[in-house]
Amino acid sequence: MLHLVNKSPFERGAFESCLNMARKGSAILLIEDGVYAALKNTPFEDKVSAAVKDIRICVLGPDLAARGVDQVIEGVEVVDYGGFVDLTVDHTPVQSWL
Amino acid sequence: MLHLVNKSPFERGAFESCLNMARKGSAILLIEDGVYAALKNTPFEDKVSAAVKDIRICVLGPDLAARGVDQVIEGVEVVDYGGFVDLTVDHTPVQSWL
Amino acid sequence: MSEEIQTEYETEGVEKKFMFLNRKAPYGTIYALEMLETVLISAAFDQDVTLVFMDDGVYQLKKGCDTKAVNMKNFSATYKALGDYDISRLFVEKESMDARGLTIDDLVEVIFEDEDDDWAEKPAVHVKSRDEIARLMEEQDVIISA
Amino acid sequence: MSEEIQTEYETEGVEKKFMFLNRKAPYGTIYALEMLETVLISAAFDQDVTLVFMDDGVYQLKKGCDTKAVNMKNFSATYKALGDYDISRLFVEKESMDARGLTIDDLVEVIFEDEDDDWAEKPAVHVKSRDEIARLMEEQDVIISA
Amino acid sequence: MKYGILINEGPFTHQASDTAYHFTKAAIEKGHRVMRVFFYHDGVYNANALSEPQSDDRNIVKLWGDLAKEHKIDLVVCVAAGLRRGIKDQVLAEGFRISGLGQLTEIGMAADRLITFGD
Amino acid sequence: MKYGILINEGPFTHQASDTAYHFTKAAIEKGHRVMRVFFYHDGVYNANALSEPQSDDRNIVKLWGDLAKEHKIDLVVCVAAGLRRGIKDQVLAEGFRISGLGQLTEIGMAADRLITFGD
Repeated sequence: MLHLVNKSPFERGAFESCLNMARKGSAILLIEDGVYAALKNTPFEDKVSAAVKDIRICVLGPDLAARGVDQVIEGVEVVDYGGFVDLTVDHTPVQSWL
Repeated sequence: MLHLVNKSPFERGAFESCLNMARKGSAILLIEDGVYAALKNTPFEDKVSAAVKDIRICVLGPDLAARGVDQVIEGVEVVDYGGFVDLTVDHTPVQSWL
Repeated sequence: MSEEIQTEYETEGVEKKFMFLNRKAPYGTIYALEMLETVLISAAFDQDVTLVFMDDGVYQLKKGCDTKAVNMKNFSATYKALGDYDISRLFVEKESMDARGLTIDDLVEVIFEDEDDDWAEKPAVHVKSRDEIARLMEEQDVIISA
Repeated sequence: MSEEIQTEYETEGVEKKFMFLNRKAPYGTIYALEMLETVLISAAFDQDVTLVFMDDGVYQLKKGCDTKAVNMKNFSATYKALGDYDISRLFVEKESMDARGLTIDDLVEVIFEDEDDDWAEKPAVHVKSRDEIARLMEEQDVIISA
Repeated sequence: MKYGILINEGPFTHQASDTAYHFTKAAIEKGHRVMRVFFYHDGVYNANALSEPQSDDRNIVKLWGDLAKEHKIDLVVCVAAGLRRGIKDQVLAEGFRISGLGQLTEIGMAADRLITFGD
Repeated sequence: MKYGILINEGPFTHQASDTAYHFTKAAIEKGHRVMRVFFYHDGVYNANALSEPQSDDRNIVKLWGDLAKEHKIDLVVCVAAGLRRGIKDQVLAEGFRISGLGQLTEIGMAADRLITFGD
């Protein structure tokens, strides 16, 4: 399945809830304010680095650019809107962690 | 000064940010989904119990009732809308932790 | 316009697994109430419906809500009515309950009649582990969250 | 109705301390942009204005924002213009910066001309400790947050 | 004491407008004066005359209009926030007026307290 | 692949509607079909014809209407959510129609994927 996270991991619990729930073989796409979870040098970096071994973690490039950030944790893939669509083709169901 | 917190401490960082910022002699009023921070048997109980020594912590009764909860931590005062008004009379400025 | 754009779809015989995932507290925002409206409608479509309550969503089922003083519509009773709509699975995440000091006794009772068991009355609310819910989630066709 | 209800208030000579407290990330929601509109208006009223950026609000000042691909209005440049409106205090909480791995070099530069110092150009963005901001907050007359 | 109220969220979706309403009523009952309620961000939706809640629910738009009429409260909808959200004169409910953001600063200056309700 | 889209938040205030729009465009460009976009909760505000954003900003209501016209997408505003928020026929933008919540369940049944955008 595909998990969508659009909340900052600093402000809300959505990303943590998602990480707790996501199982091996599933994928997570970070969008909107969720992209901050993909960045280096935050308290979430270790968790994300550990998670990418079992889970495909992607981040939406246009949302990174809008926020002026680009230091993405190793193993996290940057995708565009087309890549977002492809992820929803490859995975089902899709759960938005609102 | 008076701090207003209307967010669940489980979902958002607002209550924690407020506790970090609130200084001795100030007051905190928990309203709306913020009232969950006033309850016993949560991970926030110890922090709140420690804080009430220096800070007056109140919780809005109508919002507790709406959510069917009433096990309020010792030292936390339950107030109604009139008590809310009184708090804003006694304290200035008022900051809403949205 | 309506002649050109398709506004009806053939769904005869389709039965999918729908999960309604509730993660938000009631009353502070409208999501819990409006999600419930979605659930009630979907019951009419004979789909395989599961409701999940996790994180602050577990507070939605807290019993004893009294909204008189806030002058908001009290929708707690609607959860109780879900059993009458043949909704038999309201799963509450154990980890979220524990973190909030809640037990199943704190929650509203929802009863449904089990047609596979001579219409015996059974409880619809069940506590499930995070792991069970994670597995169930992957089996769904549609997850609606708010 | 407008004859009965007072719609204008005497504010001649009033100078109050206004703090605009920004705790939310930009672009995911509109609060940052609309707060900035409030700040710009208030500058015209000659009040004692301080902007504070803490929690995810520090991301509002991140430089290098490019909103072309999301097709949203890029308002980063507006922060830079604040100096021209005589806003000389943009305080960024150190603890929030540290948690996000940010330093002042990552932030947009805002320059104002100090009328008390022969109009010398000075930076308006300063990193302040949580404690300094907490003290400053208590001295305010009005705090506007969103 | 003289109050200004700032509401940042729309009706029903967030409790902000409800809480602000109960606060305003309580303040008036205690003899204080609420000079102005300023509706900003999604708060402008509180002035939508077309709002038609279910019969067993509260009518927030009407509650504000009635309270304002009874106690002479100035209900101001921000013109800029209203324009982008489509809250304009055509749909403005009774008791509200549309004006600029300066009205928020003004009430911050004139009132003893400015209290914000939002999300 | 056949898609249904659910939008839970209003325009401008949250990025949800923007992201859903870019997703929908990208899906169509890749040859997929977007059968219906369902506007629920504050999402109904995306259909407000009175919305008038600043000239240097995007016009979300119009963007959706134009995209729907070009690619024959069914834009459905929830009647119940719209009523309480005052989004009714009088202000309904071109390209949108108002209907019941059953249209959401229906598209969940008919589409291969239902993707939710919200807050």
